[in-house]
Amino acid sequence: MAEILEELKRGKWPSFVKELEKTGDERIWKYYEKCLVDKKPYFGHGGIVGVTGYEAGVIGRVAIEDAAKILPEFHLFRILPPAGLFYKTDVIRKICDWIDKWGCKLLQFHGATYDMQAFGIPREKLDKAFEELAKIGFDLGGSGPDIRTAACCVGPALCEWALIDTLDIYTTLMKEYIFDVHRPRFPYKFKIKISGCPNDCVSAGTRSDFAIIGIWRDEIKIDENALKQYPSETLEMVAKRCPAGAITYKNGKFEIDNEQCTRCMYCINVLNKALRPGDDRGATILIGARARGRYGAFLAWVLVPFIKLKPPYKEIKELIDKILDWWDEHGNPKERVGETIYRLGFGKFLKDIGLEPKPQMVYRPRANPFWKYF
Amino acid sequence: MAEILEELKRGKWPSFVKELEKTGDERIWKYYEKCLVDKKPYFGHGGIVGVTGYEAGVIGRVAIEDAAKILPEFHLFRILPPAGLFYKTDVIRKICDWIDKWGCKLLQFHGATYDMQAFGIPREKLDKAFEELAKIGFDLGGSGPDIRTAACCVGPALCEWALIDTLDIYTTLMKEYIFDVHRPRFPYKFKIKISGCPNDCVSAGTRSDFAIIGIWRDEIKIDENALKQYPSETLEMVAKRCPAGAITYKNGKFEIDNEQCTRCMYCINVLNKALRPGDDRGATILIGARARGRYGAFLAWVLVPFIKLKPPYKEIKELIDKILDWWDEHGNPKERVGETIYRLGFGKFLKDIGLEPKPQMVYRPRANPFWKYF
Amino acid sequence: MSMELRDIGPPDYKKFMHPVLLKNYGKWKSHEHVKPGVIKHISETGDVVYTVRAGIPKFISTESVRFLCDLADKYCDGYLRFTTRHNVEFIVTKEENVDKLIKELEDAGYPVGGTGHSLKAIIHCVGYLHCNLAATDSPSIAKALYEALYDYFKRTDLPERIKIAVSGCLNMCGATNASDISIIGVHTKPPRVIDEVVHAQCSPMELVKLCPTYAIKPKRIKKNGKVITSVEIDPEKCMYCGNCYAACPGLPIHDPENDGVSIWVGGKASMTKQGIMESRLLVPFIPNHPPKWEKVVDIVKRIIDIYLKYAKPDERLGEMIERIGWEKFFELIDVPFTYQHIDDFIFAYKEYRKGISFRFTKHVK
Amino acid sequence: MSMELRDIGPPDYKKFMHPVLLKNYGKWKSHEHVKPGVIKHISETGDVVYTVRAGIPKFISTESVRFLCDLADKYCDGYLRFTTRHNVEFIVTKEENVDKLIKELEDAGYPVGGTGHSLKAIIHCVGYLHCNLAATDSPSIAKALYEALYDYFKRTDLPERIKIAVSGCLNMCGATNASDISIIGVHTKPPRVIDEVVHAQCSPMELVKLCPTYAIKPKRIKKNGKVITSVEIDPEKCMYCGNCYAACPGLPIHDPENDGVSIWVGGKASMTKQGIMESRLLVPFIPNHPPKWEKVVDIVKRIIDIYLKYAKPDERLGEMIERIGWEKFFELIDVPFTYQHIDDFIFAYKEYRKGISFRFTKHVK
Ligand code: SRM
Ligand code: SRM
Ligand code: SRM
Ligand code: SRM
Ligand code: SF4
Ligand code: SF4
Ligand code: SF4
Ligand code: SF4
Ligand code: SF4
Ligand code: SF4
Ligand code: SF4
Ligand code: SF4
Repeated sequence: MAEILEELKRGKWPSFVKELEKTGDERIWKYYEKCLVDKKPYFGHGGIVGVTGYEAGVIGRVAIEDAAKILPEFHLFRILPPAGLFYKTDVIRKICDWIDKWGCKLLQFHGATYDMQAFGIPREKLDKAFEELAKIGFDLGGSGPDIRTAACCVGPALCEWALIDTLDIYTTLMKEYIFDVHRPRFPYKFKIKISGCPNDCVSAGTRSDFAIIGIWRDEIKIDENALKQYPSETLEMVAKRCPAGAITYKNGKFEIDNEQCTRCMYCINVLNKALRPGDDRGATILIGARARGRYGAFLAWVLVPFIKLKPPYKEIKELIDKILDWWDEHGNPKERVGETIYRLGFGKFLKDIGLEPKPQMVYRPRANPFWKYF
Repeated sequence: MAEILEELKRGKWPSFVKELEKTGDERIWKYYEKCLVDKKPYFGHGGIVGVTGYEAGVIGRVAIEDAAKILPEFHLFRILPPAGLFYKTDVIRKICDWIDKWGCKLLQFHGATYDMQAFGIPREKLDKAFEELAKIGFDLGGSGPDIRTAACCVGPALCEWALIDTLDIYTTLMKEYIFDVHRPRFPYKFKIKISGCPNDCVSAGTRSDFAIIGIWRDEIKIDENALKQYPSETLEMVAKRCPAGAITYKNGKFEIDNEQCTRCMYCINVLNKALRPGDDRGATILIGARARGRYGAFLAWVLVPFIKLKPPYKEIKELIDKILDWWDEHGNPKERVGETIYRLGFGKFLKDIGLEPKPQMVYRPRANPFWKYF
Repeated sequence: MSMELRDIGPPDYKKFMHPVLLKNYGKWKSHEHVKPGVIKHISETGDVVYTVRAGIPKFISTESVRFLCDLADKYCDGYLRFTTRHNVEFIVTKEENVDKLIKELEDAGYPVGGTGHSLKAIIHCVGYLHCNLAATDSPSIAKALYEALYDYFKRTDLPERIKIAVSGCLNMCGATNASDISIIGVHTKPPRVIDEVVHAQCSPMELVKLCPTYAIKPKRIKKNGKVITSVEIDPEKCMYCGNCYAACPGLPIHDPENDGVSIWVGGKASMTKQGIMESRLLVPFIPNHPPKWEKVVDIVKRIIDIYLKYAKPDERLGEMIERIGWEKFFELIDVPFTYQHIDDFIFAYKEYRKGISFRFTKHVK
Repeated sequence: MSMELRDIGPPDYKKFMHPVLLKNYGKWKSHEHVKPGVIKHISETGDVVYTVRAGIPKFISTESVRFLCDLADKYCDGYLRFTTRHNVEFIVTKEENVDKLIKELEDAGYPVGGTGHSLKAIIHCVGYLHCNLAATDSPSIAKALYEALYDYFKRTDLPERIKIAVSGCLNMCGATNASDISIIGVHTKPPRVIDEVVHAQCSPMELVKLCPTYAIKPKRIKKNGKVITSVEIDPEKCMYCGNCYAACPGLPIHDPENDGVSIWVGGKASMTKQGIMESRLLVPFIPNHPPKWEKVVDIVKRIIDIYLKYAKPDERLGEMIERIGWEKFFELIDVPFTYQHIDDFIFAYKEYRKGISFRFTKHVK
């Protein structure tokens, strides 16, 4: 390996270049080395590949110019993971054996969307490789203008704050929409992410078109004894920082005005032994995030302030269907759903999909005097 | 008078309909009555009138349809007022005599921009009336796409918080730009307003293209003895509400961290016997307000964070000239300067007029990743 | 006609200023709210003056103006001023004159007040009385509100000041973009198109450019055998702003049935505390109903009642609403939240509520 | 090939979950940060489990994966999971296994940490290693940062967590839109236009539509006697986003001299406290300089030093900056404030500072 790669092998943090080395597949690091030296990537626009019957789930890569001689192709599979990213070692070993056989011994746990990624399956082996993967019990995830692989936080499996069953919702929705995950037919990608509470450990609010966030509607539960264990500076700080001005801490008395509370989780996070979310639980549905879009970054905003979520999650599916139909009809190519809504007007969108306007959907009513009566 | 007008004469608040009545000019209230009954105004687009040599300062009105028979024309003069809207009674009496003679005995102290308004001067008398007005020592204000009549708060004449000489600046600028007040030549109107401090008693920040706001740069002066006179609840409230988090009030000690202070005036307003603005005084220049614009309402934003202001205010004039030249070159018809800047980019505008970009000009640096290197 | 009397500019304010003010110019030290309508200004020189503020009609006859001058001569050495909110202010140098002046003003029907934490003078534009664009009549609305709220002008015990403004149309000449309560005239139907007039008097391309919602397209049609150029207005896109009518008489937008008022709340022009706040839509439309404007008055009274009940000391209406949440305010005022309340213009995205930070109200069953 | 193995969807998570987790599913009561990298989860049932979190490279060989499996077999009954930030997590039911596991992980070079108020795993995209759009190489940048910041991953005494993300280009696959510190690859020159390729492989009208700055116009030209359709790019308008190149190989934008990275700060994805915060531009451009990325590392270290010095307890970087003011942060970090920092896109108006609410810094001499 050249010095530029040797440098990346050094140090305390486990080196990915060492991992490339461990695959024994020189083509990979030679290719990468060339990119680093020339300061540009050498994959072209070719390599539109897939498995029979699917039009998504495989990212094809074909190198160009000199690099084509080094690493002619380098396709990968996006693999739908189990909810919560839980695995048994036996199944992971099976995946390892599988990619050793069909690809080049390199994996990713996981991609930024949520997929497991498996590298280096040659074009002619894609179908076969997929068949064997399916036998292990795994399917491909999304790519292109389709419903993407969803994502959820660890939720009820490990976390005391899970207000909805994120794992079950993930699994149910992926099963429901699996056809559309594999067959892109929308204006652009559509990502669903599910967090058990507003801490949003899966970044649904910043990175998903359709975000499901667990919330509660009643009062924060206070364990007064546990509260006494916290130093008064901590209680004071929490009261001061509550963004809703809902907490008063005076003369040793810590009080929450639950009508004011906007459920930001902060007090619960800090005072986790004493405070717990309420029992009347459900979710807020947010719409429209896109990390970097046509108009800049879009964050997700309130579409449904509160909805009870119980299997089989019929209302959620109906809502998603209505949104997809509307977007399919009105969206421009490469326009995420939030942008279509913004372009045509949030009010019009609500009207079209049959949702009542609610003040919870906006920070404030409009300040500009141009509007329609419809 | 019909009942609809009689109703408006009733009550405790002084009635403007009684004032119309006092003019003795029946045409006016008959016209107004018709509008109220028919629920629409009857002035048309005719009546483009003016005084010789000026193209601004007169608002011409010619009635249409049936109303033309009632009140064929109803022109008014916008009259440049003295700074601070101070008058001696002798001069006001002269104005009264003058409008009694040339118009219809009706005045306004003042219009929303700052002009005195004088109603009902017939077209053929405009020139003569103006000549006599000038002899009393008054000139016309602005209208159309010109530099409008500026406005300033009462400032040093009556207010302890005046950090700049608002009256002198108003008078100087109006004299400097008087030619452009009377001869519209810009893309649209250009309003200058000057407030002695951030209380902004002349609404410069919400209603002027070019706002001059007095500020200080050093520390707020505290009179500790006077401070003691305030109840501790008041001090606590002020500390809590300080938007910059600059005030601490603990154990009876009230302290201001002047580095944090954003000069909102709040603490000074409430504790006016104890606190005073600092001595290193100057102004912030803001640009671009428009009550309701092409893109909705625009509020004025920081163009020059701090500038010392001393007669003859050369820097201010140079700055205004540069802005006007730039806007004249780049502005679309009916586009206020703030909108031209927004459309072409604030950065480009700064570069073009030779101002350095400063973090004070924006709340935060950009969040969207589309920018130019220029 | 002599041209040297052109461009003389504003008169010199110093000539119109009481000698005591000139002497203390820039030397004021503090002020006190002595009583409603009266502010005591204290100078570093030890001098003291009182301003006595009174409400006057915005349209005022010379007869009334002369009466005000008489008072100024009698009590203020012949000096007076007007405020940026169109009140008259008498500068009284002798304390004993304050009450005498007030009595004469009140007797003549000019209410003294509007200082401190009171209802301030209601700013309004000329409306039907002088404007060709008015969608509603601002002066009569202001009058109706004054009658209903008269007492508040003379009280100074409100949580903070209340500023009301009325504009006859979206041009907002009446300071309606940042007032605690704003009444703004609105049209609710697109302009009609009179092709012949557009052809004869207007520039289609100018119209295309000035429409903020891109609702106007040029068209060429045949009328009586002649080809004329006019415009077409897309009713789906037009948001009834009246810009095009202002520029072109061929596009009349006035419509007695469908013109009316909208009501806005929560604005603030001053830069204090959280800074300037924009007025925001509360009621999208009420048909015009002069001269009593009962519906407008009713809503405004309800707003003020809520304000008096919920506001903390020193809190402007908009600040109170921001604290309790707009959703809560809509619940309290019990005005329907409609599609019109949701912004759908250029900056609309910024108004959408990101994240889950709302409060529960009856809107969320 | 059998079609019934199509569309089977995700595997059932319950099959992969430790029986103790299944038993306590939805019954967790609280958690404790035992030490860096270790969280103790306490259930209402009285059960207790420990998660041990370790950093792994995002590209990982099957050899290393098998090693992780060996450890899971040895200490965790054969169960493990990965986090949404791409760490591995071992769920340990026997307390005595925690330290043994940690020792084996550390010995093998996998740092245990990243819990509580620490530096979290650095999220990054595939970069040069698999992407055709990368303007910079995210994996090597992440590696360089890890080396410089290694200790912070294993400390939990920071004011709050620090999240760093790296994206190879503006597409932001690497969570860079809302991280405390983000490194994003940027181009700084418009794409070149290879007319023949555009003509043969791309749709000019599609290109016109997908350019966010309206910089692309279709054109028809004659080349070698044939009329071909291609596009023209206005260099004044193009903002180098790479959208057009992604869709069309005829518009190459890679440029070794002029590609590089930008650095952003102050983002936060969680909805806690003031809610989500967007990452904002700190350094518009540094040319690519692999493999050590000294300049990037230097800036990031300076950011963290300021954070450690100025942040209050529980304050994320962005929250700290909002409190002290961005102008103050620019003064502290001593990075030039340039035209690029001033937004000039659709929502730019909202970013302009209304009113006078700023702090004095060296920028205002
Ligand atoms: C692999 C992955 C990055 C990683 O290393 O983890 C990735 C890689 C690519 N992303 Fe991404 N994106 C990945 C998660 C994301 C995310 C994060 C997320 O999903 O939470 C985002 C930002 C969130 C969002 O959706 O806005 C993201 C926003 C994009 C975009 C911009 C989309 C937009 O609306 O603006 C593109 C460009 C496009 O779609 O044309 C893009 C395009 C791509 C492409 C397909 C580039 C291309 O068009 O050829 C990259 C393929 C790289 C390669 O060769 O493998 N990728 N991409 C992530 C997917 C793995 C997985 O399935 O788990
Ligand atoms: C008289 C006055 C209202 C009043 O009763 O006080 C007024 C009256 C008119 N305004 Fe105004 N504006 C008046 C202050 C304002 C203000 C307030 C201010 O200046 O602080 C504004 C909002 C601030 C601003 O500039 O944004 C204002 C924003 C407009 C607009 C919208 C401008 C815009 O940029 O959108 C128009 C429409 C136009 O210019 O075409 C307008 C147009 C008009 C016209 C000329 C309507 C027209 O085009 O025919 C009105 C003439 C009425 C009449 O017949 O007399 N007037 N106008 C005010 C001027 C008197 C004076 O000179 O003192
Ligand atoms: C006379 C006048 C200036 C002038 O040049 O004419 C004036 C005079 C004073 N203003 Fe003002 N303001 C005047 C219009 C304004 C305006 C503009 C307006 O109303 O259209 C504003 C901004 C409007 C807004 O905020 O919506 C304004 C915002 C203030 C503030 C900040 C209020 C706030 O909400 O924080 C103060 C400070 C205070 O009162 O504590 C203030 C304070 C004052 C003081 C106390 C200043 C002083 O030391 O003398 C003066 C007496 C106030 C009072 O009425 O109690 N003045 N003041 C104006 C009186 C108008 C009237 O007749 O009612
Ligand atoms: C394991 C994981 C969920 C998963 O499904 O994989 C997780 C797990 C927990 N998160 Fe998280 N969060 C996880 C990603 C996130 C993310 C997403 C991300 O980092 O990309 C976020 C939002 C990102 C952001 O804010 O920028 C996130 C924002 C939080 C917060 C709110 C933090 C804040 O700034 O206010 C908390 C509350 C707290 O820690 O006080 C939290 C709290 C927790 C708790 C304490 C919940 C619990 O009771 O178990 C868990 C241990 C946290 C710890 O690491 O100390 N978690 N958490 C993710 C661990 C990623 C990692 O390997 O580091
Ligand atoms: S989002 Fe909430 S429920 Fe889910 S893991 Fe994070 S803290 Fe737990
Ligand atoms: S959850 Fe957030 S908003 Fe609610 S009381 Fe706690 S800190 Fe305040
Ligand atoms: S703006 Fe300031 S200086 Fe001017 S009158 Fe108001 S409070 Fe006084
Ligand atoms: S002037 Fe405003 S920002 Fe400054 S200390 Fe006083 S209240 Fe705080
Ligand atoms: S607000 Fe409208 S109605 Fe009133 S004066 Fe201005 S243009 Fe005329
Ligand atoms: S009223 Fe306004 S929105 Fe409607 S067509 Fe005319 S200019 Fe356009
Ligand atoms: S951020 Fe850019 S470089 Fe990185 S994977 Fe996504 S598209 Fe490729
Ligand atoms: S790089 Fe982006 S901005 Fe430039 S022409 Fe291509 S799409 Fe348009």
